[in-house]
Amino acid sequence: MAIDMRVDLAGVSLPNPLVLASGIWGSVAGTLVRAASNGAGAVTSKSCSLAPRIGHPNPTVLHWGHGFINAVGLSNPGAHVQRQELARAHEELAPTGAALIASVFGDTPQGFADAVHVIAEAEPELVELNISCPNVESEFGRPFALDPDAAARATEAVRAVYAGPLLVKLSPNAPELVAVARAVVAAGADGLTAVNTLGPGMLIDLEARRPILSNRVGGISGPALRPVAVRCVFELAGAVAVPIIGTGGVSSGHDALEMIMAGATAVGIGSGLYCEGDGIFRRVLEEMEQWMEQEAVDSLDEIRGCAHG
Amino acid sequence: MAIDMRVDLAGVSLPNPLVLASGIWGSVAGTLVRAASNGAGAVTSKSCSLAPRIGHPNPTVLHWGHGFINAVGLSNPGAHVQRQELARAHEELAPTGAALIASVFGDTPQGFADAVHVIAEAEPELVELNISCPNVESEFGRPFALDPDAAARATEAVRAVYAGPLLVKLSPNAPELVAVARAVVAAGADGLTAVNTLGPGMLIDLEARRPILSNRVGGISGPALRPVAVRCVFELAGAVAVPIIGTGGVSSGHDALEMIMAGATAVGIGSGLYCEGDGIFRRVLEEMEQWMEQEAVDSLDEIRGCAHG
Amino acid sequence: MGEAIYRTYRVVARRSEGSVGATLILDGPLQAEPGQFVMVWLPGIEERPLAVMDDDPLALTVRVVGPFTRALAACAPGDRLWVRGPYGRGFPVRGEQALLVGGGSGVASLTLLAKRLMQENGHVRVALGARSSDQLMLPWRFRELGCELLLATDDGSEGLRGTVLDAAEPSLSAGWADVVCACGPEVMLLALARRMEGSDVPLYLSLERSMKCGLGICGNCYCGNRLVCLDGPVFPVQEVLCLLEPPP
Amino acid sequence: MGEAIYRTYRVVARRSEGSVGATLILDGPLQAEPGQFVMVWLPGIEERPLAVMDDDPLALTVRVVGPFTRALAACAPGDRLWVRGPYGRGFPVRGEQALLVGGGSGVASLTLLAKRLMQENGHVRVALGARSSDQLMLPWRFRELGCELLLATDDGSEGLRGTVLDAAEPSLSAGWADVVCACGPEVMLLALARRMEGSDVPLYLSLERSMKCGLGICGNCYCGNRLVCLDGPVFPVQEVLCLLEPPP
Ligand SMILES: Cc1cc2nc3c(=O)[nH]c(=O)nc-3n(C[C@H](O)[C@H](O)[C@H](O)COP(=O)(O)OP(=O)(O)OC[C@H]3O[C@@H](n4cnc5c(N)ncnc54)[C@H](O)[C@@H]3O)c2cc1C
Ligand SMILES: Cc1cc2nc3c(=O)[nH]c(=O)nc-3n(C[C@H](O)[C@H](O)[C@H](O)COP(=O)(O)OP(=O)(O)OC[C@H]3O[C@@H](n4cnc5c(N)ncnc54)[C@H](O)[C@@H]3O)c2cc1C
Ligand SMILES: Cc1cc2nc3c(=O)[nH]c(=O)nc-3n(C[C@H](O)[C@H](O)[C@H](O)COP(=O)(O)O)c2cc1C
Ligand SMILES: Cc1cc2nc3c(=O)[nH]c(=O)nc-3n(C[C@H](O)[C@H](O)[C@H](O)COP(=O)(O)O)c2cc1C
Ligand code: FES
Ligand code: FES
Repeated sequence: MAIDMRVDLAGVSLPNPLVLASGIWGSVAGTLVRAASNGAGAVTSKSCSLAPRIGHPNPTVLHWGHGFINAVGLSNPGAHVQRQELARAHEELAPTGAALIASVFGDTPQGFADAVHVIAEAEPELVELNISCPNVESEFGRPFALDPDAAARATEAVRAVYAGPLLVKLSPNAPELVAVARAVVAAGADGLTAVNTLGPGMLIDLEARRPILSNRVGGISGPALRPVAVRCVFELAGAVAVPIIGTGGVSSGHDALEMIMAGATAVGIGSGLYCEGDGIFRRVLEEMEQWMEQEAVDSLDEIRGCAHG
Repeated sequence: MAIDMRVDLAGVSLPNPLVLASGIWGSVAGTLVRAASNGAGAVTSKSCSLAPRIGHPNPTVLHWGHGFINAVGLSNPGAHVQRQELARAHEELAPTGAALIASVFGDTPQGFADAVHVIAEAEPELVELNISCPNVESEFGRPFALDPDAAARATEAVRAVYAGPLLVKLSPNAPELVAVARAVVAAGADGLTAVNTLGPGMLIDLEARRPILSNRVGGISGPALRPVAVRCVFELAGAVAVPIIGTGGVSSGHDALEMIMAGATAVGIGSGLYCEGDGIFRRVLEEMEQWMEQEAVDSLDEIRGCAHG
Repeated sequence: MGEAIYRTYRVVARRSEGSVGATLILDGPLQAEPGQFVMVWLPGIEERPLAVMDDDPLALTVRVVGPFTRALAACAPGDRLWVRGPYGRGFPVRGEQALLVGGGSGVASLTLLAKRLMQENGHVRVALGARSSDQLMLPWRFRELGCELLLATDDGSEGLRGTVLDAAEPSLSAGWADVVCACGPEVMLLALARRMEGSDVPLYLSLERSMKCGLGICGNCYCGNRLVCLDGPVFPVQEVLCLLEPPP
Repeated sequence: MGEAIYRTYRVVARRSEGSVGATLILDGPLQAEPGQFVMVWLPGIEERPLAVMDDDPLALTVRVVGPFTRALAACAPGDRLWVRGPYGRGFPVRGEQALLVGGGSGVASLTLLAKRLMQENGHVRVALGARSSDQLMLPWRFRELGCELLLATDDGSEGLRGTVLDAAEPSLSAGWADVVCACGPEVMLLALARRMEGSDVPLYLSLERSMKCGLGICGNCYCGNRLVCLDGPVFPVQEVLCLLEPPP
């Protein structure tokens, strides 16, 4: 029997559970559609704000052996330009069956709402609120995702202007992660993405005798993040009833299934595109299917959240 | 000119900056003295409480490819037994010149004080308060290290019964790390150890369909932790004037020097003993000296904290 | 998929070892040196070290002493085991006339060594001891391999009446062996070491200690200044003689 | 010590490239394919992609266009550079008669290719263009390698008056080349691609895009559905023809 990999993510049907994570491969139609053509069940655009942002100077993204560290600084062309690109992406994605998730951020709850208002015109299947970027802290203060109230306010503000499927992206650095999740769900989130980058961390160059990233600190992603991301998804799935995109360090079928067993509905992949590019989507899907066949598991529903015992 | 690697750690002179981290190689005189004979400038015993603790059942310690995850559960024979072993260790360490750091924890401020009171009789050169173990949360509630007030209370309680050099070990998971550090320094800490394990994280076994650790979650150490640990040390060194043992993912001279440049006085090594055993101490020292020669750096003082610019 | 910590095996066959335990033959190989051990996890129960009794297919022999070993010995064909390893330093495969001395579950540490030695055309004598005949472990395996068996039981129900040392004694005093390898209760190892003091025949001892990581990190398996999982479990006698626990 | 992100080099020699830039010869090698690039970091300033002009020792050629390239071109012997890479897919080293076409700083992408082709006993013609004689980059290097040079300047101050395409034209129309490789401003690449439309001589173009990671992650270097750092910077013309930016 063929294995059915389709999943329902907050009312949106995805051909498979793999999601290109936000900030990976940017926000242009070309690369988003390419990832979908090569197997992603959904693609997330890079987070965009109402006004354009240049981001931090280089170095901004480094591979340090166990994953990436990045402080891109949320560079983006602004919601008005992004809307056009995403509208094109939306159109070109249709034949692939993959959903478009538009990631948005703001510096205030109203900022979130304003950006979503513009981006929504591109008709993405879902909107994701990035309340958890750790790389602009000096500019904006602590991320919303560390505080249940702040997180809820951003979610509410968006809910007031946008009726479609809404995800909120959480931080692995939140000491009260479950409280934040409950707050955003109460405020109207239809699902969660867990997680954004960890830390932040820092790398120092010995010869330069200074931090390498121009922002000095940056968020950790990739393999180093995986066990923490799995724990976050496990905690969240045990606490809230909405679907979760489990993201963080996934680079194999094993890792994706681990996220599903922790309770994720879909699985985000970002740093995993390193070296392999978007070929990772098909490989991970094949590895998942192979394991499911071996273990006589017919559908992901059968194992979703099973690690909760 | 020979490079002088000696460092002063809260008034205690160490032959070199490398410190065996707590919980690695246990707490018996045999292994502690062995690590010192093979190059450690100081050795930290496994955290001990007043009453003995069995800890969690296995699996408790796993290597997952980018470091360790552990939830040993603070197993220890209790302060009275530990005191005897540490007294022996103290005596046998004398010829090596290495300092003994006795790690202690408690479930209440008074618990810390009671355990230190007993352990101090073994005359360790320093006492380290482990207020940051993430693996007993379900038992004790949130670690003291996440809250400046709680951290200060534990420190104060110990300060009242112990006059010697006192380190407090902080958590990379504290959202207000600097506030915690300021609080414990104000409460009498002579130095900081940064950091304990990260997360916690979780690994799930696909075939077992459950978390692997019997405690389900455990703290992350080793390479995956390094950038976060460096950032913590950097932040702390910029905020408080006491010496810091920079611990987390160090496995090479490069990593040790990175900690020193971030502002560490000494450098802890734990997971780095994987594969290589205590041979790591000499290798790291040699790599440090080699770099210092190449760059014409005569002493660690010359580069300590230099990444602050 | 390279991310799994454990390799899972299924039990293909179970053979009981006298009245004290069982041998489990698993459904795949594991490359290991003789004397190395694996960590075996039974989800929901415990994880414990066990010697690699055979490598292809992997086989384990368990002696029931507590909850974990009870659960493991109760496994039936089709059941799953979770295995990581192999870990540790094993026995050197050397000697033309090797004497192996085993007691209790320690016998399982010696079978793979016997196999390798026989493959290299060595002569292998195996001294096994137990309280009584029905507690002898793995004699069938050494017979299968073509080793010479020297048995001893406390009650004389099989082999000579006495200890495993009594069984080994004739070979020792005749100077038959050019290497001696042993695993078993520490009192037995200590007695053997004392018996061989002054001899220039190399003696290797495999030790057992309770373990958490098996990886040389946690320190749980210390024996003096050694870590059994990292430096052992097999040690040349000189390294550990003064560390062995004397009989209580 | 394997943990450093960057390899540091010191400048051993600096040679100015006409009036527009400089070549820096560094103090060690870097194994690279022709056409690959490195990310060069000047602490406190910026990090930018640069072609590997030569591999042993590593050499870079920089054309001043902004703050980073200004700082880099100002480096003197003894100064340090931080380098990571090489990254990307380079030019195939093939063809017995290769025509290389370069403009601006793109010329630096072609020198290592010329070296490899000459090592394989190929014939290499290099067409270089610039506004005027003192802006021509790296002609000395191609001469050193023994390539045949075809120069063109807008003002006729060296070589023929015209564009680099005019310089290449006789070789193109004579069907001399069995492979053509080019790097330079996109309008130049587009014009070359159009000129060669219908020809069955393979044409490889090396593109430049602003980069952040250089590692195929951030998406900054997109060109249509391609990422220049991951899929390029060298592409067969078919892959990118429709993606090239038309002249403004
Ligand atoms: C390197 C190594 C290889 C081993 N190989 C094997 C093997 O091949 N087959 C096998 O059956 N066992 C082997 N063991 C021993 C095995 O790991 C223990 O018997 C097991 O941990 C006991 O677990 P349990 O839960 O059944 O008993 P527990 O409840 O842990 O212990 C029950 C009782 O037995 C005692 N005990 C526990 N472990 C030992 C021990 N190692 N020696 C003596 N007394 C002990 C305890 O103190 C307690 O009194 C090995 C141990 C090591 C370190
Ligand atoms: C794969 C690759 C290889 C490269 N190899 C070399 C090389 O070997 N030597 C070299 O000198 N340069 C090379 N470049 C270009 C070089 O990276 C840029 O010139 C540099 O980033 C400019 O930095 P800056 O701070 O000096 O100028 P900026 O301030 O970044 O830019 C100054 C002006 O130049 C324009 N500009 C920036 N980059 C380019 C570009 N690539 N093409 C056209 N205009 C541009 C900007 O839009 C701006 O108007 C390469 C680029 C890539 C992608
Ligand atoms: C270079 C880079 C840029 C990123 N940009 C964004 C972003 O704009 N918005 C966002 O929500 N997450 C961003 N992320 C976080 C990822 O979406 C993802 O949550 C994180 O990297 C963990 O997943 P991974 O380990 O699979 O990469 C970025 C990550 C990287 C590596
Ligand atoms: C198996 C294990 C046990 C540990 N036990 C303790 C402990 O008892 N007390 C403590 O303060 N830290 C303990 N730690 C944390 C280490 O001391 C250290 O802070 C952490 O592992 C980070 O350093 P590393 O990356 O070099 O291992 C333990 C770590 C490991 C891996
Ligand atoms: S079992 Fe952990 S060090 Fe040996
Ligand atoms: S520069 Fe980041 S993807 Fe190319």
